[in-house]
Parts: sequence; C-alpha cells; structure tokens
Amino acid sequence: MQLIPCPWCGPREEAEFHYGGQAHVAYPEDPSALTDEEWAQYVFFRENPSGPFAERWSHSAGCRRWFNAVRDTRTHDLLAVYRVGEPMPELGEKDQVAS
Amino acid sequence: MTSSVQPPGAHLPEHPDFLWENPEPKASYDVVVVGGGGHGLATAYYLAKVHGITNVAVLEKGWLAGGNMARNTTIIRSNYLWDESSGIYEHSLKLWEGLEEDLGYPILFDQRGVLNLAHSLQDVRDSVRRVNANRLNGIDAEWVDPAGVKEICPIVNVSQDVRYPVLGATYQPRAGIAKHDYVAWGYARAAHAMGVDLIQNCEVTGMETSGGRITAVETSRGRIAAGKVALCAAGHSSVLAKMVGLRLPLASHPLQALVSELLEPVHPTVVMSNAVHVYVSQAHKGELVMGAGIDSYNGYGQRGSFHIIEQQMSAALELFPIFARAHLLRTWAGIVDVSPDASPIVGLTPVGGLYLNCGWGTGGFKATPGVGDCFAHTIAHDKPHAFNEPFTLERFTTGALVDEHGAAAVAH
Amino acid sequence: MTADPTSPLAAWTDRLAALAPALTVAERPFRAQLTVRVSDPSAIEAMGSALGVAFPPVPCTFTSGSGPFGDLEVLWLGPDEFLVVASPGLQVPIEDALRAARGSARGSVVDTSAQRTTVVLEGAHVRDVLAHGCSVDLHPSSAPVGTCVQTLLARTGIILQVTGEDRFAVLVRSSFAGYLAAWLSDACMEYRT
Amino acid sequence: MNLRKPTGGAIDRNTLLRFTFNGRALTGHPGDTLASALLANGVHEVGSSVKLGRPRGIVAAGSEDPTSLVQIEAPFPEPMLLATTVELYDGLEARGLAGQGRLASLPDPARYDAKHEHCDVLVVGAGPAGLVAALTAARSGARVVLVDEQNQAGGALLGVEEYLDDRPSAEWVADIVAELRSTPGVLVLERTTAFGMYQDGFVLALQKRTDHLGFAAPASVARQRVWRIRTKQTVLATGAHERPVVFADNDRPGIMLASAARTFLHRYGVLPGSRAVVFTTNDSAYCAAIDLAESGVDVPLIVDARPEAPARLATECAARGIEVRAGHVVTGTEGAGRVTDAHVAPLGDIKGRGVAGHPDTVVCDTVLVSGGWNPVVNLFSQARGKLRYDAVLGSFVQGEELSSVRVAGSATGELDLTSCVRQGREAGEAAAIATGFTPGGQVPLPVSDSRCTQRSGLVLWRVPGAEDASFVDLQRDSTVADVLRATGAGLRSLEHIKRYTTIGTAHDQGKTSGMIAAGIVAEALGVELADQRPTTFRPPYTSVSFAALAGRDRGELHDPVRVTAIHPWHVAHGALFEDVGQWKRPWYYPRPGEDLHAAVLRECRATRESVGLMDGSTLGKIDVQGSDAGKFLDMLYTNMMSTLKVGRIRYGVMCGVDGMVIDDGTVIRVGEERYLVTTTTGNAAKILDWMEEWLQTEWPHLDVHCTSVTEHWATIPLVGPKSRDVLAAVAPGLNVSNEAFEFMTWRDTVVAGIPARVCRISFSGELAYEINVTAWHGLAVWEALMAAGEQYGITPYGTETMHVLRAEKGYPIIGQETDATVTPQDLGMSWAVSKKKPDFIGKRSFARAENNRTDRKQLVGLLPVDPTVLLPEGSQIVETDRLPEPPVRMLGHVTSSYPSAALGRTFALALVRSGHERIGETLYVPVDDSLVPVTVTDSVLYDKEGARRDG
Repeated sequence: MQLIPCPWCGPREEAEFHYGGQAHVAYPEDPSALTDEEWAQYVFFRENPSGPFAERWSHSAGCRRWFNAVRDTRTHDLLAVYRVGEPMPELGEKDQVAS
Repeated sequence: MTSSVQPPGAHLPEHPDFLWENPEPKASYDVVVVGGGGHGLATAYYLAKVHGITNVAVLEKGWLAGGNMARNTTIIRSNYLWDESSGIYEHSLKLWEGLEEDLGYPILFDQRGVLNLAHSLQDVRDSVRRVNANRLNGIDAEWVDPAGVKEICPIVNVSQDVRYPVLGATYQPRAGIAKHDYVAWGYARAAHAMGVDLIQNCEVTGMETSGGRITAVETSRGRIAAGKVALCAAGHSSVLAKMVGLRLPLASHPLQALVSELLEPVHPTVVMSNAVHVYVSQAHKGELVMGAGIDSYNGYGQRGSFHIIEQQMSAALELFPIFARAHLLRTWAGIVDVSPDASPIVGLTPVGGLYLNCGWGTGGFKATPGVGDCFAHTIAHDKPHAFNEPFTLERFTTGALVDEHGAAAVAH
Repeated sequence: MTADPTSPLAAWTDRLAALAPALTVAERPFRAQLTVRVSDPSAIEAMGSALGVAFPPVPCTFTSGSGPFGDLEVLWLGPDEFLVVASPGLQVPIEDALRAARGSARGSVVDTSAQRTTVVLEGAHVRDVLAHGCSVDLHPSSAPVGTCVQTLLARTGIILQVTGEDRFAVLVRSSFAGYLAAWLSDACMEYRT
Repeated sequence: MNLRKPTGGAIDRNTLLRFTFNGRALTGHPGDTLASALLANGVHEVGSSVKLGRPRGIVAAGSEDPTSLVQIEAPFPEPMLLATTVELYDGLEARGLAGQGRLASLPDPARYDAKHEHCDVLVVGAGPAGLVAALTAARSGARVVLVDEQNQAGGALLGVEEYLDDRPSAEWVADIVAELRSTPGVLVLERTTAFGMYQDGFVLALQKRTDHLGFAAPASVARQRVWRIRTKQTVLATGAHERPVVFADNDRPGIMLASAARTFLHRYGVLPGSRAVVFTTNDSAYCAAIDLAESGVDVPLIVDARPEAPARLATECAARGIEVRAGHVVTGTEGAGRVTDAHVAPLGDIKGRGVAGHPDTVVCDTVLVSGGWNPVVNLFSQARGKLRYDAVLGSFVQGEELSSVRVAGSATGELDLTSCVRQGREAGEAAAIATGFTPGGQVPLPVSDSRCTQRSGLVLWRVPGAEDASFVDLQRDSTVADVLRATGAGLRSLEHIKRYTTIGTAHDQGKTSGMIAAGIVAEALGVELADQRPTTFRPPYTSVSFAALAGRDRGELHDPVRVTAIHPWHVAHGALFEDVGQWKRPWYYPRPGEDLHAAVLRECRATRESVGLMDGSTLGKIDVQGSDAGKFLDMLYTNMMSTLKVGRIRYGVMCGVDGMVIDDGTVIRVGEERYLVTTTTGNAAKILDWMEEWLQTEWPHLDVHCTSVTEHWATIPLVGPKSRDVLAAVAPGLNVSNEAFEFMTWRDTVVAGIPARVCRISFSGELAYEINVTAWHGLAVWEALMAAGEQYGITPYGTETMHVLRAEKGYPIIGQETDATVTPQDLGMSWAVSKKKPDFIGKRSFARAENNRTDRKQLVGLLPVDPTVLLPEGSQIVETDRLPEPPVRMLGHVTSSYPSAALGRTFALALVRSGHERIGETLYVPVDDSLVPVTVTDSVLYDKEGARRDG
C-alpha cells in the first residue's frame, strides 16, 4: 500500500485516496467547436506512460482535496506532489513526464 | 484392489520433451508479432495454420507467456452481455473446445462451469438480462436460484443472513478453466513447428514507418524489417503505439491474483462475484486460485497494493467460510490494459500494416484462441474478421461503444 | 403528540457503557455542528471572534474555548473547511453569527448537526483499540492533544480528535454509527479482562 | 524408540504433553515442535509426496522445511502446516499429508484481527544481528519494532550451544530482550513473521498469538494478527537457510540438513537418529557432527566434497572417532520408510560432473547434508532490491544499497558471528541516524567461543547419479531429470523451467530448492549464474491463512450496514429489507400470509387510494451555496437550474462527459445563492465527489461550495390523495391548499412540533409531500404521521411499491432503466435537455454519430397482450413470433415489470430499439419456451393527464 503525501494532511495510506487519472487535461474551452475526433480525445484518450506520470488524486477519506502528483508507474514511487493550480515541480532528467 | 492410494498429483500430464528452439532473429519477416503472450502466440499460430503465413517472428521482451498469460486466473467463459462481445467470446469458447486436439498438447481444459453470483435485486435483473441475451445468441446460460447455486457448488454460503446474501447466479456449464502455461506452450510449440520464430529477450524499442506504412521494428536485438506488425502487448500497448504517435484510450492497471496450497477437492466449479470482487476456482492440483479487484491507479510495476488482497479475502470468506484456514501461498500481479467501455480494441490502425489487439482488461485469457484466430484473419486480409469488426478504435469517436461494465452499479 | 429526538446510538448506550473498563465509550448526542467553508483570512478571523474561539490555523488540528456560545470547538477539515461543534441546541444562533461574521466573503455555512454523532473514547487502551482499524499514527509524539484528522476507521470514515492524554472523540456519519459501535465493541474484546 | 536426550534443550521435561500423529498416541514436552516431538519418538516419516507417493520426512528445523507437511485435525482442522513450525500442545491431533491438505467443513470459530503499528526502525529477525540492531536503534530513542518468527529470540543461536562473553548465549540474548522490552517505544513481537514488504516502508507481519495454546486458546483473543507496520527504516536480519546437495535418492526420511539436526539436538534435546553419515561441502556440518557425536550419536563418517578437509576440524573429528573422507560425495541411499545406507564415492571433479570409483556403502539411519547457506533475501527482493549472485557463497545476495532497507547478519552472506553482530550494530546505527536519532550507548560486540570458525565451502549443486531419483524439489517430486528435460525442451528462462518442473511452487516456495535449481540449470545450459535472472520472490514469505487476512471484516463487520433514523421502526414492523449500496432499505412490509406481490399490491392500492408513506432518508442531499451556484448547476444538469425561482423545485438529469445519464433528482432553490440538490441513494457520495472534482480541478474560480447533508435530514414522502389531510393534521401552521402550496414548491414549517421543510414533489403521480426534519426527529415525525394517518389507513411502503408507483407513471430509475449506455433522449426526456444553454457536461457527446441513430434503444411501456402475464425483468425482446436459429436479433430488454393494482393488469418498462416509433406495435418476449406477445406503449401508463397530482 502506497503512502501518499497529501499536500494538506501529510502522508496517509493509499486507501484514503481516490485516483483521478491523468492530470492537466483541461475541459475544452468550447466543446461545440471541436470535431468528433477532438472531443473523443478529451473524453476517452489519456496518456498511459511506463514511467513518470502526472496524475490526479483526491484525499477522499481525509480533507477531500484534489491534488496532483508525479508518480513513476513502473515503481509506483511518488516523485512529486503539488496542489491544484500549482505548476508541476521541476524534476530530474530521468523523471521527465512523457506527454 | 482399487488404487485409493494414488498420489493426488500423479494424474497431471507432463510437458513434451521438446517445445521450441531459440533462434537468432532474421533481418526480415512478413509479419512481426510484438508480444509473446497468449495472444501473440495464438496469432502467430493461426497466421501459419489458417493463412499459411509462416515467415513470422514473435518478439517477446522477457520470456514467452511471462506476462498476463502467466498471471491470470484462467477462467474461460463466453456469457457476455452484448452481441458483439458474446460473438467473439463464444467463437473463442468453441475453439477452446477443440484446442487440445488442435494443438496436440494437454491444455487441461476443464468445462466445470462458471457461476456469476448476484447479490442485489439489480444484480438479479442484470443477470437475468444477460442469461436471456446469451440464450438468444446461442450461448448456454441459466439463471439459478440460491438452492441451485448450492447444488452446483455446495461450499458457497447461500445463507440469507450474511451481509450481501446470494440471491442467485448465472451459470454457464460450458465455461471452465485451463492451464495457462500449457496453453501458451501448446501454441508456441505448434507455431514453432510450422516455422514461426519465437524470439525471447527481444524488446521492441522503436518502429519505422515510411509513407504511412510500417516497415520495421527496432529491438534490443537489432532492427527487424517487417511487412506487417501486429501488437499483442496487453499492458504495454500504449507504450508501443506511442512509438508511431498513436494514442490509445487505455489505462494500464495492476491486477492481482493469488494461490493457496494444494487442498483436497472442495470446489467443483468456478465462482465469480463482481459485486464483491472475488473469483475463485480450484485448479488441477488442488490449489485455490483467486483474483482480486483491479488496483485503481496506473501501474506497470506488476505489483498491487496489499489491502486489495485483504478486502478480497474478507469477501471470499463471506462466500466460502470453509476457506478460513486455507493459506495464501503466493500473490502476484499482472498489468491489464483497460479501455473505457471494458471491451477490447482489435483491428487496423491509421498506420498501414500495423494492427492492434489490446484493451482486453481482465478478459484476455479466455479470448486467446478466438482473438488469435480473428486477429490473424485481420492481419492476413488487412480487414477485420466479422467478430472483431465492432471493436475498432474509431468507436470512441463515433460513440458506438460496447459497454461491458455491466449495468452501472448505481441504485435508486 | 411527542417528538423526542433520538440519537443514532440511542440503542447502543448500555452496550457501549459495558465496554468499560477496557474502554470508556459514550455517545455525545445532539451537539450543534456547522460546516463552514471559507478561505478569506479576515472572514476566518471574524468568525473566530464571533465564536470567541479562533479557527485552527494548522491542518489536522482543532481549537477549543469558550465564548458567547459557551464551550465550543472548531475542527479543521480541509484548507477551507471547518466544523464548529457546540452544545446541543445552539446551531441556529451560531449559524446566524457565523453568517454575519463572514459578511460578503466567499463561503458557506451549513447546519450539519445531525449529519454526524460523536463518540467519546477514553482509557489506557484507547490507542490500541483504534489501531485495529485506524492507519494514522496515534502515538502522542505524532498525534498530540489537539490533533484532528479525517481518516478511516476500519470501513467507515471518521473525524478523530485527540482531546486528552488517553481521550479521543470520534465523529461518525449517523448512518455509520451503528457500524462504528459494533466495530468498537468487537475491537474491545481483548481488552475487557 | 526414544531419541530424547536425558538433558539439554529448552524444553520442560517435567510436563508431559499428549498428542496423536496418524492416530498414534505420543508424548512430548512444552518447548517441542511437533517435528521435534516426532523425532524424539523415532518418527521420521511424516507424509508422502504428491506425485510419486514416496515417503517424506523432516529436512529442516524451521519454516524453510520442504517436507514435513501435516494436517491438524484437532483442536480444529487446518491444512498444510509444517511439523517444524507447529508448537506442541496437549491434545494435538495431526496426521501426515500426501500432498494435499483438507479444509474443515465447520466454520472456524477463531478470531483474527489486524493492527496498525508505526515505527522509526523495524528490525526483522531476532537473531544476534537483529537483536543488536534493535537495541542500538532503541538506545538512540527511535521507536523500534522487532519481529521474529520463532517463539523466542536468538535466531541461529537457538540451534547451537555457544558461549558469548563466557556465558551461555541464551543469557546474552535474554539480557538484550529484557532491555528492549523495558525501553519505552519498543515493541518486541515473537511468533511474528514479516511476510510482505511493500513500498514506502509498509511491512506486513503475521503474529501467531494463540496457536501454541491449543485447546487452551482463549476464544476472545485473536488467534492470529496481521500487523500492518509502517516504518521509516528497516533492518533485515533474516538469517540464512542451509541448503542441501542433491544426490540420488536424497529424499528418504532420515536425510536432513546438518544444521537442522544440530537445532533438534540443542533446542529440543532430540537426536536425529542413532548413526549418522554427514555429507558436506563446507565447515559448518562438522560442528553438527561433533555435537552429535558428543551427544552419543554414532557418527562414523564425514563425507566432504572438498578436495581437502579443514585441518583443525578434521583433527577434532579424529579425536571423536569420526572418519573424514575429503573429495568424496554421497552418491545414493537405500531404505524404505527411512534411510538405511549411504553410498559414498570419490568425486571425480569439483564441477560435480563425474564420480570416480565404486561407492562404499555405509550403514546409517541418518544422513546429514550441508551444501552451504542461502541468505534469506526474500524481503529485500520484495522491497525491489536488486540481487547479485555471489559465486563464493553460491547464492543470491543483496546487490544494491537501498536508502531505507538495510541488511545485516547472515542475511548478507556473512557467516562469522562477531561480524554478523557488528553488521547489526552498524545497521541499527545507520537506521537511527537516518530517522533523525543519535545512537547512544554502543552495544558491545560479544566474544564468541565458537570452534566452527567458518570459511566458505565448495559450491556443489548435485552429485552425478540417477537423475530421475535426484530430487531438487522434494515437495513437488521434481528431479534433476526434470530440470534437464526442461532445458532439453528448449527452455532457457528460470521462470519457464520452474513452470515446466514445478520446482519452487510448493508451500515452501523453493526456500531450499530454488537456488539449487538455478545452479543445475546454469550448468546444464553452460551459462554463468551471474547472468541468470533469479525468479521473483513474491509475498508472502511464509503462508498466511485466509482468515488472518480477512481479519475482523467478517459477518456484521464485513461491510458497514447503513441505516436511517427510522430504521428501528421498520424492523419492529416486520419490514423486509433490500440492500441498496450499503444501505438497508425497507423493501416491503408483509402482513401475515402475504408474499411480495400481495404486500406490494396492498401498499400500492392504499397509497393510490388513500395515503402511504415511505422512508426516503437515504436519498443523497447536497447543499450548494455561492454566487455561482446557479451557473455551476447549469453545467452539471442537462436542464437549466439558474432560472429556478427561490421557493421552487425542479427535476434534473445529470450526464457524464460521454453524454450518458449518471444521476437524477430534484433541485430546490433555497435562496438566491443557495440550492439543495438530491441524488439517488446509491450515487450520493459519487455525485458530491463529481461536484468537488469539477469545482476543485476545473472551475476553482467559481464561488460555489458543496456540503453533504444526506444524514442531517430524515426524509419522508407522504403520498396519496389523503396526504394533504394527514399533513394538515400534523402541520397546523401550514396552509396545505393547492393554491397556497403549489406543486414543485417547498415551505419551511413545523411538522409534529418539529421544524421541517416540506416539498411538494411526487414520484408516483399522486398528491404528495416530502417531509424533511433533522434525522434526530425522523422517528418521532414518522410516528406522528402514522398516528395522524391512522383514520385513513395510512400504509408504510417500501422500495418495491415505490418502484411500481413510479413505473406506472413511466419515471425511470437510474441504474434500472439506465446502464451507462442511455441518454436523456433515450429516456424520452428531451424536455429536460436545455437547448438554450451553450454547454453542459455531456452536451457535446449528443452530437456524435451514434447518438443520432434513429434505432437507438428508447424507453417505452410494454403491455402483455394477456394482462395476467408478468414478464420477468431482464427478458429480451424480439420482433418475430418465431425464434430463428441463434444468434437472434434482440431489440432490447425489459427493465421493470410489475402487476399493477391501479391498472388492474401487468405492465413493464423496456428499452427497445427505435422504441418511440414502435408504439402500437406488437413485439415478442421469449419467456422460458414460449414467446409472449406484448404491445408497445408510451412509458406513461397511469393518469397520463396528471389529474391526480394536485389531489
């Protein structure tokens, strides 16, 4: 079980969290202006890298706050945690998030 | 005198004395299959056997069938809800029924039946709906009440006093289990015998295209030119597709399973309970094989979180109190590629000569012969087989999804 | 026509009391509880002033004190979320006071008094009992008096306050209260000798 | 045969324990394991092998033993325990196994639990290295947990007779344990096996708390406990397992590891036999030979595969009459239930590729084997530490440094006691420093008197000989021949060979066989072991009962039962309950003699004709406040909410981004900047999360806050033509007239003396009021309504009647009429989809090709042509009155189906392809072996004109 550092509550067990998939996927400014392909990309298509991945978590059983994390999907190690609205922290060369 | 003292493990068949060679990769193949799991091996087998395409390499980055093929709980069934799904899974089940003879390999296919339990009134409605759909699709399916469940599998606790009582189950008698290594090796041996090169420790690191068409793969063992490339990489599909700039609607998640010690036979069938995330059978030697729920996060680490196993155990003991003192011997995890509608993606891609077979989530093993056959057809004809035609990548754009999540678990 | 209130653990009073001496367990029913969402610092300060108890500035803590509404506590629930807990019957005047103090600042004040009930646990084994289902480190060095965390206890969400040396308050959603009581009773089993 | 020494061992000779094995009454003493007691009684043969049925004995003395599998029969049946790990107790009944265990048919009465523990430093293993590591960390002030699988600390010292600092090693151990136990913040757990090591310092350990008490185990104490330990630093002092050498017929009972024999001797005062041949590749077995010889065992011969025997040890052996034959190996054995002879011959070359000369036969009843030591690296590997092959040790060892996991003692491959202890101290210091503590009071290194100064031995996997009788995995009956057959078949990967041969897949997971198998494979393939990837060490390290993992989450604690404030009334009045998510909702309230249909017909009739009430408290309720609340709800709902006037109520539908319906409910405008939203019971938490997700991650600029008030309110729909009269009786201050209190409005008032919010909404088509009071008052208000309604025959009804009433009106239930493939349009709710709003969640998906097909499945009513026929819910619908051969084209399915009191017939709702166009058509529903004709209708079947709404 991962120990996830909630930016507000500190490290807590994974069971307290809800996973939210890829981070930084913004709701389109004007969905009606998108093609079906573009809309499908927003609705269904996500990055799925083997390696560092910027993703969302919610501390659902705690402070109920969503936050972002960069986690290496190979090791499940959390490389960084940051609040919504904050930019992704600088990471080392090997931890660059694929996009 | 009867030999009542026959040791319990004496009856299991041995593997053959020869399986396959380990050739150096050639410079070029007509078809390169990426991924030496069950699907990759079956695809190569049917390419050779049905379509006469034998200049084929199966590239495996580790050891053959060492991914999800070696990690799944070997349940085989075809009782899916939608016509599209039941089509390909039933095709597969029919192939399973002749596979041992086809491959000349003892795959221990055992049609012991599968019970899918219902625990709520909505489960019951959904189950009956599926049974009726299955029957009209020519698939053997029955709805059984709790007493019927007890008759088929006497160790299931059908008491109505438990937290989520069993209200009944769907039953597919022709469903069952097989022995995964035997299946994979059967395909591998037969494919090899027809001229397919099985190349292990060969990781694909890149793909070359020219004029919108695939031409070669870069591997840890050098460049291999290819007329066609077929991806059968399950959890790693997204990573491979990305090499040609193709994005897939997939998330790779850990899926855990576990096994107990060998036990005297107690469990004659396969029991699945989606509501409480338990599926369990007793394998040929006597071990209980159980699968858990999918871990929520993306992960390529082939390990999940242990609380998932603990939750699974508490659910399992509610259903099977007699498992209390069975022992967990080994846990492991695979990487399942889950699509938004819980259905696979099998077919052509925008890149000429590149074919996609992925998104099977937890359903991959049972589909092995069926998708191997259909995917080989797709590759050979550059056109989907009727059974995989609905499972295009384009469906996520048009909205023609095949939603097999089952009825959403919402309530009034 | 009578309309006596019933607390979620009314039926459990005797069974919980019987857990002593393993653990002293008692429900504190009907407390006034208001969920406050506010992030503006001056509004937070004004609300604290109105209650006579400053809002907790530190995550995962609570403050307590006495003011115009008697003894009350303010629990940190999130970066812009607090729970004001006071004696029974005061929810309406406190809600009014909080609204007034908030002024035009963004936020909300909601009466959630019956949303949760409080169970007070006390005794030498209190940490042992909780550790059977709570993954948060409750060692005094890690969770001193004044700590307030939202977490899971076995299979229910709780708000857990460290209110004394060997004393905790557990706030649980009313519909889960019976489960909590059953779980506590079970977890005390080994400590009842 | 009594092989118990008159003295020695940590057993209580004054107390006799009676037990039975394979039906035979035997005795032992406290301190014994079942294995030591069996050996003391001369029983070596424990069970038989799974495939070949060959006898199996006792090979090791601990949890690594590959063979001594027993079934416990009493006190309670438990399959597949190792006799070497079962502590003996009075009354134990066990039998040996033939490869399969047996599950009890009765429920297990024992308790199991789990406990969380947090520490700075976790030390796994209470041998000399672990003890010193723990004490070093403890003296620094760190919070320390020390776990050990044995029932007492000491580790390898338990199996030897050794002096440390000129006193018995047990005293040295006892002193350290005493200091640890008296140090605040230190937890010492014996009988506790760390079985799983996960990331972020999460270690799972199983404590066997009452197993050793047998029948005396108190029922209130958890038999086994899973410790969920979260640690900052871990010191793995997990020791090493001796491994055998494989030779022909190496599986006979009486053949055991040399260290095991030494342990049985010193710890239990038991001799392994009367005449022992020792076969070794290293020094350690000499100590066993000498100790046994001094204890009266006839040790005629040490067979040492090395070209030269160690001089000093050889001299000591000579002094005790033990012949040492260097450069020799055991090539085979004889015996039936137990070894009777060993064949000994010179080893041709040290690669083990040949045997020279004719073997001598030595009579014996015991063969002790030592092929070197495998450090226990399982947990290090589980922690994703890389392993490295050490060619000197012939084993895999720690291959990299990890920042939070340290290895100490013989788990590193170190064999010398003082060095092991020093490593423990260093690891303890480093772990303390890493967690911010300063080591204090250095633990002195003890001086050992051991005569067995160890030097590394010869790495020898197997002795050439009959390959099909040379067992690599004794439990799986896997032989050298099997391994060679696997490599001959073309297999190269250890994982493949493991699967081909099944080596390492038994209860012991290859603890003593895995390394040997890898060695034999490497030799067969002609590759270096350093280049071979070892098979993965997977949790658990030793087996763990399912029940221990389930812990307390069983029975009533399996999953919380959520109940409303009014629940006690429902129970007292005989309601049957439906599980809806975690909630228990009244399903129906049968009267004596009534079944579901009878009760529901009565409840429906009473409600439509007079008045009924139900407990709707489980509906989700979310308070939405802020100046942007309307704007926000406009995005979430398909219809417009911002235009709703204060005091009014609107029904709304929510979709996911894919345009499929996810929930529905009413929205109440409480104030200019305040709404109260209701959700379906099952979706309450999901919808709140959904709202928070959008607010926090997409639209943080919006001034909106959401608060759950689901359980603050008790909600009671009061339904039926007489509901107005009942409400008027209990709410004298409320003008209940239709004019004063219109449909889809709400009022704050007082009901039964309690402040209440009353909403005029209806899910049945009848005049209805939804009464909301705080949950504390829910029960009292319910009772007041029952009293006030008595003169009208007020009838409580459950979810089933609610379903019927709404179905008669064609109202869908999310999750029953919908299945994540259904749009609002499919439900005939285009009226609830705003055309004015520029956007809302899901809107864009409505424009996709699939959404605009004319043959989508749409919600309609179905009336069986025979009005008495009840269609089973879940039935499929076809177009023709005859079924063609499968696959049959299906048009849709029956989502709801009921007998209706109001309609005087049966009816159903269904999703049907092009359903809206098919109204009036006859379709067919296959039921059992017949096809039931049905007429497609509009989904609204009752009171189409809505005449009943206002009473």
